[in-house]
Amino acid sequence: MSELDLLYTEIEEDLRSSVRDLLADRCELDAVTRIYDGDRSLVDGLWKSLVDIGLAGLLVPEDRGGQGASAREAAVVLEELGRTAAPVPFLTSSVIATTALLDSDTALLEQLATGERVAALAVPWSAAPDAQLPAVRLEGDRLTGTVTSVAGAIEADVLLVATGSGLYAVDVSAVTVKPLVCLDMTRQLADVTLDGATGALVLVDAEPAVRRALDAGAALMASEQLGLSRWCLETTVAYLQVRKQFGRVLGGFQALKHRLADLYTGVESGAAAARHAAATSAEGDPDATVAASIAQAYLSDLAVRAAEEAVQLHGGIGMTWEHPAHLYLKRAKSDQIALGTPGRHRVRLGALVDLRP
Amino acid sequence: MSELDLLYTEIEEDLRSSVRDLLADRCELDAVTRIYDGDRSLVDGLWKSLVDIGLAGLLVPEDRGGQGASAREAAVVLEELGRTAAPVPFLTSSVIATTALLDSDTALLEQLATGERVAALAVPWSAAPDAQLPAVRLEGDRLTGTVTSVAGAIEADVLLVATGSGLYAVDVSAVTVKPLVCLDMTRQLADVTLDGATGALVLVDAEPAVRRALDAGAALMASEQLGLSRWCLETTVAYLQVRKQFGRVLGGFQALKHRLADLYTGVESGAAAARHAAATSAEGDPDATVAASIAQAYLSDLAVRAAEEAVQLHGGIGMTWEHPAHLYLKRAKSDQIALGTPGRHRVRLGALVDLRP
Amino acid sequence: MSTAPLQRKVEEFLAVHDPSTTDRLEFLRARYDEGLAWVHYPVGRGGLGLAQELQSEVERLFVEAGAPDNKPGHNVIGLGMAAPTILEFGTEEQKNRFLRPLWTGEEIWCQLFSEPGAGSDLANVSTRARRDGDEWVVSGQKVWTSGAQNARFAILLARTDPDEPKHLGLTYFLCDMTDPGVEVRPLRQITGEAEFNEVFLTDVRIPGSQRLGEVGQGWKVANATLNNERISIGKGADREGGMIGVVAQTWRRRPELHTPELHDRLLRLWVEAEVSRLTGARLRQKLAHGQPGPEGSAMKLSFARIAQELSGLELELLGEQGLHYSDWTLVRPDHVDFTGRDAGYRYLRAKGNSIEGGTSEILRNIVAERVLGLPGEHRVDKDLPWKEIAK
Amino acid sequence: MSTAPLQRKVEEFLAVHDPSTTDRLEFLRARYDEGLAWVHYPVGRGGLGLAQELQSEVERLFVEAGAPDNKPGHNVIGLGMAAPTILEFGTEEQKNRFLRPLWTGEEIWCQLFSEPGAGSDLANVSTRARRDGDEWVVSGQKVWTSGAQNARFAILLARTDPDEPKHLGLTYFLCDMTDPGVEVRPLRQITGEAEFNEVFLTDVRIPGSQRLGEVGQGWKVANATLNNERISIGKGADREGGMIGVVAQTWRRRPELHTPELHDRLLRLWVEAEVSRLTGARLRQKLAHGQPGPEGSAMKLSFARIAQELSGLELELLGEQGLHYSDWTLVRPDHVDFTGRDAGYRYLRAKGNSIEGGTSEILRNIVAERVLGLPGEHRVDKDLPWKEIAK
Repeated sequence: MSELDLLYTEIEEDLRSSVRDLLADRCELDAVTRIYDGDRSLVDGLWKSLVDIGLAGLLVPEDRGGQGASAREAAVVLEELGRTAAPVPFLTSSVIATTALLDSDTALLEQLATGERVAALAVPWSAAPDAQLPAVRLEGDRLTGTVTSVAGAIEADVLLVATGSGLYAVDVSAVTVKPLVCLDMTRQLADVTLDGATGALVLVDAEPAVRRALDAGAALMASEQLGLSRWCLETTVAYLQVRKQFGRVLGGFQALKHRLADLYTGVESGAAAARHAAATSAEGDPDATVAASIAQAYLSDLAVRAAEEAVQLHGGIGMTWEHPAHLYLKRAKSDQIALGTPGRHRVRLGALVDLRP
Repeated sequence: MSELDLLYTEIEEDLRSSVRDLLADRCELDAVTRIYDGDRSLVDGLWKSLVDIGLAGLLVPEDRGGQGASAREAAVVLEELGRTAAPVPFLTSSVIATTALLDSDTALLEQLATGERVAALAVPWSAAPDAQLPAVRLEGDRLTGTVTSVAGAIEADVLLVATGSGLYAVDVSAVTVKPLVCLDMTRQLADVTLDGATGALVLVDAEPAVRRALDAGAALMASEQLGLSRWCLETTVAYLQVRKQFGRVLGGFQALKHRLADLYTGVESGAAAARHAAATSAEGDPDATVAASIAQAYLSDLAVRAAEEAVQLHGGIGMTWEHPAHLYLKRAKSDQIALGTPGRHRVRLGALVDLRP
Repeated sequence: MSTAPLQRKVEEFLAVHDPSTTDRLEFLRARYDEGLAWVHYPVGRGGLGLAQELQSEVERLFVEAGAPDNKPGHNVIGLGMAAPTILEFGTEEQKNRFLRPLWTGEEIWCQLFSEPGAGSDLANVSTRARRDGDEWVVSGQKVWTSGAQNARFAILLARTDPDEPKHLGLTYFLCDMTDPGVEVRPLRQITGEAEFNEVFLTDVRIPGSQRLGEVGQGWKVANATLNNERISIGKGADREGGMIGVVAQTWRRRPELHTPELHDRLLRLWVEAEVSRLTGARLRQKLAHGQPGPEGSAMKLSFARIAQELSGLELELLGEQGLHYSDWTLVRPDHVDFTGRDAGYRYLRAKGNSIEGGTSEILRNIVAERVLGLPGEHRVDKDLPWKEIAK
Repeated sequence: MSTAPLQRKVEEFLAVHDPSTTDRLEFLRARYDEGLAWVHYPVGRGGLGLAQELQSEVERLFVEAGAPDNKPGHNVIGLGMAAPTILEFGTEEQKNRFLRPLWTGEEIWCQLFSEPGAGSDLANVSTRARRDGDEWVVSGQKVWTSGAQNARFAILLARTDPDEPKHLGLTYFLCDMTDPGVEVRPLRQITGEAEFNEVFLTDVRIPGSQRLGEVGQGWKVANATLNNERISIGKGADREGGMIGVVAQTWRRRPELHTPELHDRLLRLWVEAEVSRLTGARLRQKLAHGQPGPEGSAMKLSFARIAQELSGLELELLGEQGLHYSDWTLVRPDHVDFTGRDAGYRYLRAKGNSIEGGTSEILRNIVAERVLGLPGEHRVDKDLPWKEIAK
């Protein structure tokens, strides 16, 4: 295999800067925390400002009204969103739902690109790319069934529902969306019930599109996990550089230094795995599926470890509601389960690289 | 369950002292190392001196010529043997083979008790208590088959061979014993080939006796592993208390302090598990099988970790042939595989405590 | 006294004080006065000067008789920390005044030790106590105070002399939580609950009679208190007590969630939990009549790690259900159960196990230095006057 | 110069020096003189002053042409450490004298840095070099010297001034290993092999012309050498290169040994090995034209841990066969292959991966301090005269 660029291009770094600036302005961590108490006032404005700089259509071809960028750029956006545990439907609508529609000629794709509409793929958020898909029945032109724990449904106005006879776009007004109390309220899930809902057929062959979408989600969520891990590492290092106990900064205690060195090693490794997943996804490389599972197997655990270390090394303050570390812990633990646990991805890899049970 | 004594009785501590004194005199680590170059001159004299203080018959009832002691005392002896990686057939003959014969009226048991003879159970050293037993065929009164990697066979003059029709005592002169080059030369294994050998039937029902013997071996090898782990911890702590680099003793560097604290925590936990296994075995407690597998699952990995930490924290000197750390690393890694790997014991535990796959 | 005479004593007490007809508080006060509250305490202080192991037999007999208890779960700090410290360092007057209502639960206690700038480095407390005649005037901010909202009294560590080195300028007080200068604010945790509080002290006036131990002896007294916290090895549980039991039950109830990977991880942790239980039993045997030593720190290290790994595993096992949570509403629980509520709560709450009551990092230092005899950390702050230490 | 003109240059060279008819040494010397030895070296020093990445293309062309190589595996220290240091710090005479025979392999080099008392704390070397006229007289004991028995020269770090602080009293020399004062003894390792040596130096006389760098500048020169060792990120391997490939092949060949537990552990390590490979590729991209930085230390940490875990796993997988070993005979291998020989050897040899070339503990310090900017360790020995430091 020829070597893919695992760094960031200048364009990607520029994109990162604009997203980071925007989030610094628009996504204060205190406001993110308030979502846990039901105050979601942050969400709409933040999403609108992301739409305004064209992020909703990043993966949509230019001739369909999007930016025609690749998974590499989407990954950079996700790194930044991961750094702030941002409560926006970028991953669910602009990556997963969008990828599911790339082979469809539906006008919905254009609407997603412009941010006019927001979509969510109706699968449980825990579903791995090779998981069994939820059973929604098509009777005549009516869809019936329940899909539990759907991510992005709350923010969506249209849901993509897979059936044996095709992928349907269903307006949320035609279904029941029941928000759930979730471990990670910054990506709140909902149960979706279809009780004879009508929808528009957008693709005849649903399953390959859904699997491709979930694989893209798995490949790119790794970058969200990378951004999250980096925030945890950097914030913890910065805190230990100033926090004093016993008249010394804590960062001078060798046991903590070594743990942070190990965490840094993990984060740098995670960066390579996440960039590799993004680059293979962008290239349509035959290794993309393997790369996505490697990235999930590695970064899901890394992000949890980074967040757990952040909480622990902040000491008591890290256990408080006031300090933002908990936002990252909840997001990391939730991401670990999302789109397949690391164990699930390892089993899949075993089959893909001929290391069978 | 009523609480078992997990400490050492005064009698046990006295026994420990005599064994420790004897080993300090008779089992120099340099001489142990020379076994790797084929110089086994240490072995016979050392074993004789253990026999002289009655250790060979520790588990044999007094009315059969032994000490009538229990698994608790045998465990203390094994702790001390583990501390010196002692190359003697105590575990193989005085624990495993002896346990196999406890229900037999053979005079061989008396001979093992007095040290007049030494026996070994003919199973691969890697066999877990619930493993499939090797197939030795009985044709008429002749035994035929090969048992590979038998521990204690080199030191033995009689082998206990299980067949479908009973357990046989076979004189080593009737078989071929081919010594193997082993990772742990302080318990060198051998392939045993029976080519129409005759033997004496010592028990009609071989399998339960063999399984009980292997379970006793597993329960008590944990104490050998405990002794080994303690040696590694203590030797490393002592070294780091004097070895200076950067003008400071290495033991003052916090990262090393924390690793040693974690190792100490492991060793203390291992002590509880090993004592529990010995105590349940001594009492014939219904929990003995579970306790043996817990002890193996825990102490096999602990001993490897302790030996690996000893090598690493000694730095370069720990990698040399001259320093004894390697004796413990090889013994620990070999013990990990012996009598079933930790993974194998965990699977067995899962069935025993109703945590099924 | 062995079990039999003690048993007779309890029976005689119960014959006189019928639990079914005696007022609860009256019953408890009488039990204290009879020396059957904590039998290892001295005569006249609710005890009989017996071995501590005998207490569990006494408790068993009272439970069997259907007697009311003193709700020990509601006064953990009082019973576990304040009482033994008052017993050791208190004046006769202090013991007379505080021990009985503490044991009966009439007066709940809390602890005012930690501060935002004094966590692991507890000797760094900056809450100031200034002498004013026969009183002390105390101002500062305390944190991680559980039960402060229900407490009548607090054990308090404050700085009485900033010119002394940090460990020498501290004094220990018994603080009345109803003083108008005491303000209690709930401190919300990552679980959503406010199990702890921040306590702001503004010119709180403490009478000289409520100083515990000598002026400047606060660090020594506080360490006696903390040893009782850190080294508490618990009563010993049966196999599968605590977090492992919860997760093992989830495993047994939900075979459809099993994977080979999770099976091996669960069994590893099952073994570790069981070994940890045996280690606790062994340590209790070792300490049967002796003082708890730093070995207890090793137990707490294992406890925290195993609880955290198990609760993390449970969420992965639950998969989709692991993404859910029960309730984020801010509540102030009276009583904390690490394994109570849902799996998400267990996961988040367990993170505190390696922080509260001595972080795992501090405990490793203790084991390395006090058990293994390795050198202490380089200290720049030991002999400097406290006010000159870089904060 | 891009690839095409360089390719032409190699072709022209090969046209003049037919590998099938030219004497091996003559061929290699000519290749050096033509600047095709190491193209990133300067013109006149075996190179063309080009980018280092172009070297692999040159090597490929020579291999394709069936040309003899300089057996780089036999002169690892010479090529990887001595040469770049001589290039950076050597006089013109030194470069003239040493670089060509080093590159051609006519002269093998070894390294005399570590001592029994100077391992991680390399600046603590006590081997003494005293000036005697135009010469230096060197005595002391060195250790961990690979290839000393075959080496013609050594790079040597010795103390020239014990009155200076430890880092300032060192000087760097090029030592002739054929000097009668040099005694080489094999140092046996836990594998049974003697891959390294101890080297005893007794009044070895080194001409002043073989001092590299200034007197007292030895620490700086040695660090240049060590950076070349520690930060060597390797050439980049294909997927399943190294230890993972060996163990994965064992897994594929031996399905009867599989267990669910080992399957998950293998896949975890497969993922880690692959991620580590990608991390190396990423780091090489980062450093394409820059200097290797301390980030390479993180790579080495991962490499050692993964190799150790994999080789440990392999023995458990092999079970009964994992109890065996190939051969304990003391041999002195010319060439070390971590994954060569049997699984037992791999397990034992991998233990050295976290010690040699900087222990994992030292590497973690480097990452923490130089990458993350955390404070250095408390040092009592930095400014004291070396002779006054507690040893």
